[in-house]
Amino acid sequence: MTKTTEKKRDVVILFAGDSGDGMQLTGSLFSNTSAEYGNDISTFPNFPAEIRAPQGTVAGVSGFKLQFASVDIFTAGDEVDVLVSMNAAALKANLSQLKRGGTIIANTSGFDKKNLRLAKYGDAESPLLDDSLEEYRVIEIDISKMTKEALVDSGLGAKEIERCKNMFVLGFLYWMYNRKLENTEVFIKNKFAKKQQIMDANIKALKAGYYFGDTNETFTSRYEVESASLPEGEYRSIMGNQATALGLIVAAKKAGLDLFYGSYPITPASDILHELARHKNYGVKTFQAEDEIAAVCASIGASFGGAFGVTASSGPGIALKAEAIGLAIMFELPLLVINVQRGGPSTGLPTKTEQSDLMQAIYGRNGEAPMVVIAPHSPSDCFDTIIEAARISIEHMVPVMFLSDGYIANGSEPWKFPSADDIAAIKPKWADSEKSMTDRGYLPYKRDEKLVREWAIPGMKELQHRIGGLEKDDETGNVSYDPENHEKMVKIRQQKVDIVADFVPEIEIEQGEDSGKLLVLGWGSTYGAIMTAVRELIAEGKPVSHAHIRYLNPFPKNLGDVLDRFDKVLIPEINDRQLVHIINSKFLKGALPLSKIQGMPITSKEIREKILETLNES
Amino acid sequence: MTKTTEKKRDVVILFAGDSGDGMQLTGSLFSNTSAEYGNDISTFPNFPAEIRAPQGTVAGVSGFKLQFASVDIFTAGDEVDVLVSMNAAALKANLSQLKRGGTIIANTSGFDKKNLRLAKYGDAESPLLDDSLEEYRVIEIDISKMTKEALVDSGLGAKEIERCKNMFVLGFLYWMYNRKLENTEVFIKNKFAKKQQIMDANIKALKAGYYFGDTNETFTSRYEVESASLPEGEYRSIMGNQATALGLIVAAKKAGLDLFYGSYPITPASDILHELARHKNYGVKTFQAEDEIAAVCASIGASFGGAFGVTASSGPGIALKAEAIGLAIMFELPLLVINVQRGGPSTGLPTKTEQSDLMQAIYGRNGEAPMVVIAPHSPSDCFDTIIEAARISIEHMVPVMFLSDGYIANGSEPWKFPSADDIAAIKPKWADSEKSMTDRGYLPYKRDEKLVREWAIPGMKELQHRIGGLEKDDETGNVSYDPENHEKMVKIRQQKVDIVADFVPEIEIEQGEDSGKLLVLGWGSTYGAIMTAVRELIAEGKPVSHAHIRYLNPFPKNLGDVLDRFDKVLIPEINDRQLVHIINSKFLKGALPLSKIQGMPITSKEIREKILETLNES
Amino acid sequence: MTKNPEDYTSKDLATDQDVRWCPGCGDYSILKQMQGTLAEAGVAVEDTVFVSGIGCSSRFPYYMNTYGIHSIHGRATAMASGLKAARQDLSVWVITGDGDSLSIGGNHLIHLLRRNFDVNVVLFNNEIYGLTKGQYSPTSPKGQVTKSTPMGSLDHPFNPGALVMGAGSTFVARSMDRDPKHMREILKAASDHKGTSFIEVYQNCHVFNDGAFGVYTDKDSKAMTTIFLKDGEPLVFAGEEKGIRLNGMKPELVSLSDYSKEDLWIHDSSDRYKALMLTEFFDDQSKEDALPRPFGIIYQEDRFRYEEAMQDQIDKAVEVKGEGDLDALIRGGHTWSV
Amino acid sequence: MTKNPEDYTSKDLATDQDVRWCPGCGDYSILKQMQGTLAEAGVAVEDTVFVSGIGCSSRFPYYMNTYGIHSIHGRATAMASGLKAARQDLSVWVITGDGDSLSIGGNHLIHLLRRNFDVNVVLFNNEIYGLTKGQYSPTSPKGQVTKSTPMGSLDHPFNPGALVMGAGSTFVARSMDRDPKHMREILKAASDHKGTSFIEVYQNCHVFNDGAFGVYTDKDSKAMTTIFLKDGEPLVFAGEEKGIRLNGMKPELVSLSDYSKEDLWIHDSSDRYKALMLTEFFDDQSKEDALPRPFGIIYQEDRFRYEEAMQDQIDKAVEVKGEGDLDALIRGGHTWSV
Ligand SMILES: Cc1ncc(C[n+]2csc(CCOP(=O)(O)OP(=O)(O)O)c2C)c(N)n1
Ligand SMILES: Cc1ncc(C[n+]2csc(CCOP(=O)(O)OP(=O)(O)O)c2C)c(N)n1
Ligand code: SF4
Ligand code: SF4
Ligand SMILES: [Mg+2]
Ligand SMILES: [Mg+2]
Repeated sequence: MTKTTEKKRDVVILFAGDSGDGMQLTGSLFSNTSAEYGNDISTFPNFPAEIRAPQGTVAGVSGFKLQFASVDIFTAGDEVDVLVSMNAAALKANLSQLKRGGTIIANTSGFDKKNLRLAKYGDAESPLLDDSLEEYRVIEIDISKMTKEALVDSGLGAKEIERCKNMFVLGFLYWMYNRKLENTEVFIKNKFAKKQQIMDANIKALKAGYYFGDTNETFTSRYEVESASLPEGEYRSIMGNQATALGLIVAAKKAGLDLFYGSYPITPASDILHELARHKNYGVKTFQAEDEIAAVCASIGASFGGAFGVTASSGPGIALKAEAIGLAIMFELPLLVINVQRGGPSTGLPTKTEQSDLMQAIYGRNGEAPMVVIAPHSPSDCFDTIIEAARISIEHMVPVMFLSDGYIANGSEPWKFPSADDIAAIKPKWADSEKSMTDRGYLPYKRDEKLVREWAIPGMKELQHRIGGLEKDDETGNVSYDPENHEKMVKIRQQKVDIVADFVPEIEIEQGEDSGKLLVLGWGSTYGAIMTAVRELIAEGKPVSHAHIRYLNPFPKNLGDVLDRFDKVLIPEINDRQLVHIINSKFLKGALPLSKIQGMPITSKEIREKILETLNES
Repeated sequence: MTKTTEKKRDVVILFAGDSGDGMQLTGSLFSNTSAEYGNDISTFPNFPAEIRAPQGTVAGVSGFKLQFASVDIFTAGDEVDVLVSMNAAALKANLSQLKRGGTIIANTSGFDKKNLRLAKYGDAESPLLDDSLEEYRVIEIDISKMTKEALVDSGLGAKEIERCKNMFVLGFLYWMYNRKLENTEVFIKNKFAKKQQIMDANIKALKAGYYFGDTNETFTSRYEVESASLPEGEYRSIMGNQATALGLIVAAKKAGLDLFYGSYPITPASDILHELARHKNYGVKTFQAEDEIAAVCASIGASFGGAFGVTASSGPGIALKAEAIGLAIMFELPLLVINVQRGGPSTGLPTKTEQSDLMQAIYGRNGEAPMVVIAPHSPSDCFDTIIEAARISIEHMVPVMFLSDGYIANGSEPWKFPSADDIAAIKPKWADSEKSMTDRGYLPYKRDEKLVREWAIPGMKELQHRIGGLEKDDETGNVSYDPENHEKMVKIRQQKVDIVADFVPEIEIEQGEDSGKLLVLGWGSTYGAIMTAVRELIAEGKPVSHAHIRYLNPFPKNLGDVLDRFDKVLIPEINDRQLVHIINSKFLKGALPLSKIQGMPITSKEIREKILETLNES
Repeated sequence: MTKNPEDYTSKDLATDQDVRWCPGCGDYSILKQMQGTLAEAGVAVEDTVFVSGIGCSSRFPYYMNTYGIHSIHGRATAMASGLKAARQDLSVWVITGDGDSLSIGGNHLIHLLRRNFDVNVVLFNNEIYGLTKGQYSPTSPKGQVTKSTPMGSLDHPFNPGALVMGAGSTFVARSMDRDPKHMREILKAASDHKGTSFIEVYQNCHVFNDGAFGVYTDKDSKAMTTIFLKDGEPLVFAGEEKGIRLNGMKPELVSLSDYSKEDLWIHDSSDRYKALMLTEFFDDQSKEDALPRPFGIIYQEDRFRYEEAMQDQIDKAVEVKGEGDLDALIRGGHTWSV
Repeated sequence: MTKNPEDYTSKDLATDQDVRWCPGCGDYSILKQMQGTLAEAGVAVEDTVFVSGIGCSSRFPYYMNTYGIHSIHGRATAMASGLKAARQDLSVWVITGDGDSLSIGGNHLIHLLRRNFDVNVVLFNNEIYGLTKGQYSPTSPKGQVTKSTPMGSLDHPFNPGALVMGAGSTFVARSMDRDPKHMREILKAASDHKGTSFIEVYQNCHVFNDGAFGVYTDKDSKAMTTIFLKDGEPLVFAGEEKGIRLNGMKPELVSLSDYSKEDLWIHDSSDRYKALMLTEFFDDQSKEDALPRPFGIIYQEDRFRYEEAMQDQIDKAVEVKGEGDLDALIRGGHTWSV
């Protein structure tokens, strides 16, 4: 029997299993191999909330979704083509995402009585046995048993053997998509370099899965996703938090500053701390503080000392930092505050993504306390955007908020990385013991035409000065209760933020015409879904364009003009119309919302439908 | 020589002196007497930032402004008629407020070399000696010396005698304005009941001042401000923070709840704590916590236990409470958060007033965390408004933010107080061990048509339940990661707030036509100044109206309609256009701002001018 | 049907929620002992409240069939203070982790202790942040390699016993997840103590810090590394082979072949100086001559409770001024008529 | 013209800002002694930073001609941690009040102490909130009548010495505003100590809590209520008439007519147990047989500093992996070409 090979433009696979089943690793390895193969890829892991929720339950399901394609793609995909279900709960939790006619690869031993009960299927009614899966193509494999058989001579215990079953699945999928095992073999060899038995067993299981596809008579079709025509160059795969961490190190070096990172662990921001802590040989100082307030304060202290102070958290922790951020705004020192947003309010949905801290970023402080707010739109974009954020913070002597989110933070994509030389230097505006001196002594709050004050740090002779959170006299920085001075300073702090718009790029139309019926305006992690939806619709001849805001405060100077060129503006957000409110307030525009508040990314399909609906209405 | 008596409609006096000079007391006593006399009054104290800044300096000046009138008034007045200057610094600090042709009462011994130097007047150039005060009427009295002479036989030491000089001034002003001394004598007798010598000395000084006016040949004119035609009834004088405290006690009793007040001291909110702590016989529990976070958390804990949990602070402290307020929003328990706003950002201007925490109140939390926000507009209005806030919080099971400010908090006015019976009962929606039980057990998040859940508290049998900050399953309240449930719950929490609009009064036009050219829309403490300005202009035939928002979130249901009936909307605020932003966002209205950010109230004159300018433009 | 507290079994303390800790987690054992203890305490489930912060340990209230608050990170102690102040009649338990109570929540803990609210604090010390997947905590030993400290942590750890003694705690005890019987005794004693009880439980995080307390819990080493305190009894351990004696101001490890029990330090949990010294038994057990780690009630003192003093003031105010009358309050001292 | 630190006089440490404390405030004296001490310390003014929170005391940095941060309430210690971590070379002082450091800032203080950053913390204890005009603080004695406690405060106060010992402090001392010479000695010793120095200064708030420390500072009572500690010397006081001896584990107040100096407790600031005991000398002086309040250096220990350990790891990382190369960082481990 010959096996046919069918060409596909893009495929979405969702690996789902119990948290102990190793689905995250399986997914990453498949991604890496596909990337290497020249596909464009995009991934999205979806962890359970508990460290290890009870085995076999829906709450314990861990998923890793990836899309790989022969064209460039921007998301991990909406509907799933292949759903790997290591147990019944994994199927139950994810079936709704599967495309009609999609493929289910079911590990039959994960559908035994116990597992069915844990997954809360009706009394012993297995979805594999009734006809509830009629619409799909179901491939049943007793993966556990096959793995056990393959490894019977491995010398490993039952538990260790069981742990290799993810490699069996992976091998099988490599077969299905016509992929080589090499890349993964190398990985396994490195990872288990010191544990020969385990190394051998994993490779054996991987191959067993591949050969199973190759030899087994049931499986007649293989698929092929050709390499995408990505721009030429050298690529690596990168996750958002990782890109953020690397960008921080690069920015600090480019500014000639020591990086000081004060943080308190919180999901989904902690990985930035973990990543940075691994790079001490770059002079990075990471400080796990006793809480978020201490973290931001330590970073402000470090900035006062002449380091580049950075702090990160997620919503609840950012709330705690608000008072100190206000102080930094008064200090007019560099400070970068990273918020990797998650589902809120309160503790909310810690392992889910959301964009609901935009208002908090812009307005969430007492008094008139404006700050620059900037958001990356994809995992690799975190790198460029965080460097931009650092540049603004350091060169303008202002605190900057960087609004990432769980989707970007944990997602990954291929990245045509730059060389370090391509990144422009960042230039702190240092004070100088001699040049900065005036007839009236040293004036720490004297400003240049950008309204930027100089950065005088301890150790600089003659420039001793004292700063605080009380209102300051213009120029001298001394405490001042003078009414007019207060108004002046409030306005200066606002203008300092506004002026940043003169130093950042104007907003551009990503796709579509420069004017017309409908502009889809996004920010942050909705980028990929909007790109995909709008690209499709433009191809279908619809009058729709896409623009994406990176600079949320201040807005790009031409934003008002751009908005005016469209009849309607649609703003998809993973929150309850936060950007809509701001746009409407500033431009009196009546922008239309597309809100989804489910702790999940908006899909391109949802955007597509909303666009069509909006176009039809007009 | 006969003394003439001139009638005046209203008079503004500013008592200014060193912080040690007792100006606050002097001002309050004058106010009380005037109130008793039937005048309408309004007062505004202005403290120095330091506890006791260096004597004689401008930073050390303490002022107490009061307006009293034979008509009803709403502010402590813009321009000052009489400026009492106990020393040179007091004159320097306040001269700009004095009306052209106004009167200065100068204590000459406060203008000696030392005092002039401390006030930073040019070398020995006394404003009393040069012609810089030409435009004013200057009454020079060596108050210190006169007091000393009057009390030479008092048996008191020099320091104690010096402390009586404020009574001399007060006596003199009573003479000027034709007032009786009685009221103040009673006060002095009570206050110093146990210190006969001091009591006698103060009364003597008071009388000496009065007689000085009566006998001294220089002073030929006296003034009279007749009693205002205030509605009939019994009055008392009340300060904003005091009214807030009393309202809290009344609201708790009206709800049948114990009042638990958790707070951490901060200017200008602390006086609420002080006032409440004096009323333990009303069952009030005050808890001075270790910080603001503990304060709000303790209050939430108390509410969980079935008490009425209240917490208060000012901007920086409210920032610290943000995370916990988010939790209370998830809990859906009663919680009242009082923000007595002060100058910001950061530590800002702690002793000055500002309205700059509106955005923080509405948006300053992570995630979608809507809460009810409500603002009083005058000292006595704090009483009614805090009871309203309590009612909403308790009957709707939602946290409510009460936005007072330093101006209201420390200002005072006559108050035609209600009788306790006139205040409606507040009805908590208690759960019941039997009635609340369902087939599915107890459902703590089951709601009625107002979306309000029941309040089940420890001690109620069978209703044990657990609540937390993680997203909750609708009805059961169990932790839920279900995407659609999350969206549902986010929307329910928003609707719960929105629905409050159905239970509060619609907004009414305070003065002027119901539609027309210009609506002046205010909130909070700008009320008095707007009332005054608009009243004058209406009298002059100008097409202007005034409406004042008490319910800032949700807005009154008819607000959009009201706005639509005017060509233009002008919003005066002591901040940088915060309400303007919200109005523009919700109603796409293009409201015009009148911002003053000087740590001072906006004056009616400033509002008047802006109104005229706006009318002229159209 | 409401059951009589006297008739409770452990089951009556359990909820229908799935328990979601990792298999092998020490939290299970603490939960079981708590349910057992409360089943015997004679307090109605509706009069009991569990308050926690955030962390694996802080999931605890969901599994107790009492009233419960799963609050925010570090603030359980603050929340419990308000609850107890409002409701003296309730039995209030705080469940917290080493990060929750000693890192972000350190301040509220020490203030709760000095105020001596009558609540019971059970600190699940696993020397790691479990819920956020393995960063070091304020109790992690210096040099611990964790996700956030790949080259080893740099912080000198807290000695929780010493810290809470310094903060004015009136009940200080230590137990471990692997000794259910002991844990039950301690939970019982804590519940009986009037004032804040502080119980540190050594709890194994199976996933991120497995075996952190192995030397104290493993059969092989336990005898040599632990000493179980009993009031009035001498400090003996190692199967009665070793003991501690006081040599002037210094504790000394001695062999019972050289000294008799009478020569030894007799435990007296009411002796503050001795308790301070006992909390200093905090040696790394790999050290030669390490003093064993004490378990049991280290210190106990009777001191006024905040909530009682608060109620006393109210009662006194009523006594002196009379029950508050709203109209009098609203009128204030001085009025006039128009 | 930049002056040589060797040539400083007190004046070189002063700024041109008006000092704005109330007349009679104890803060003036501390300021003066600090300026005097630093004039002699040999550290350049530009290499010195004062960091404070909010409170009357926290105005201090404005009056020191060094770099300075007047931060937010309670956070000076946290801010100083970051500053010192970033800049080991600086001499960092933290100025704080009893509310600032023990109420809102309690957590950062205890964490600073355990980490042992080399900074000097001077706590101005006036047992009141000065700046907010007179509410009780965590050090106010129980029953204190203040604005927020008209019927007397209900909190059992912190014993700051005991608290910081429990938190792992490596330098614990006490002094008073009214004893300039002693204060200077202690400030000097703190500045010499490597690690976090904690100095509690009894400071009179003339306006809101006048005379709180009168028994310790007034000529009449001082001799009987205070004991000045000196290493190697016996604990004598009351003009050498009285002393403290150790009776087993208990300190005992004795008369020098009954005992000789050799019988007395000899002060040894490196002895942790003794130091713990000394911090327990915290009696109300109106009590019969009250132990005198100790002033001076109660405890001192040499322990690794966080910032040094942090730098060591960086140095080690560089040694092992080589100085970081940006291109290597950006490339990561695994790349492919298209
Ligand atoms: C304000 C805030 N900061 C940080 C977190 C993230 N967080 C949750 S639990 C936790 C620490 C958990 O450690 P521990 O208290 O020791 O409890 P364990 O999980 O070990 O039982 C952290 C840092 C949070 N939820 N909220
Ligand atoms: C976040 C915050 N909460 C409260 C305050 C108000 N506040 C300022 S200083 C202070 C306490 C002052 O007491 P202490 O620290 O003992 O200093 P002192 O004035 O006595 O020197 C308080 C409560 C504030 N500024 N910020
Ligand atoms: S992570 Fe550790 S502490 Fe948390 S549940 Fe798992 S084993 Fe227990
Ligand atoms: S209030 Fe007290 S502490 Fe503050 S400056 Fe005045 S006397 Fe000093
Ligand atoms: Mg832990
Ligand atoms: Mg103080």
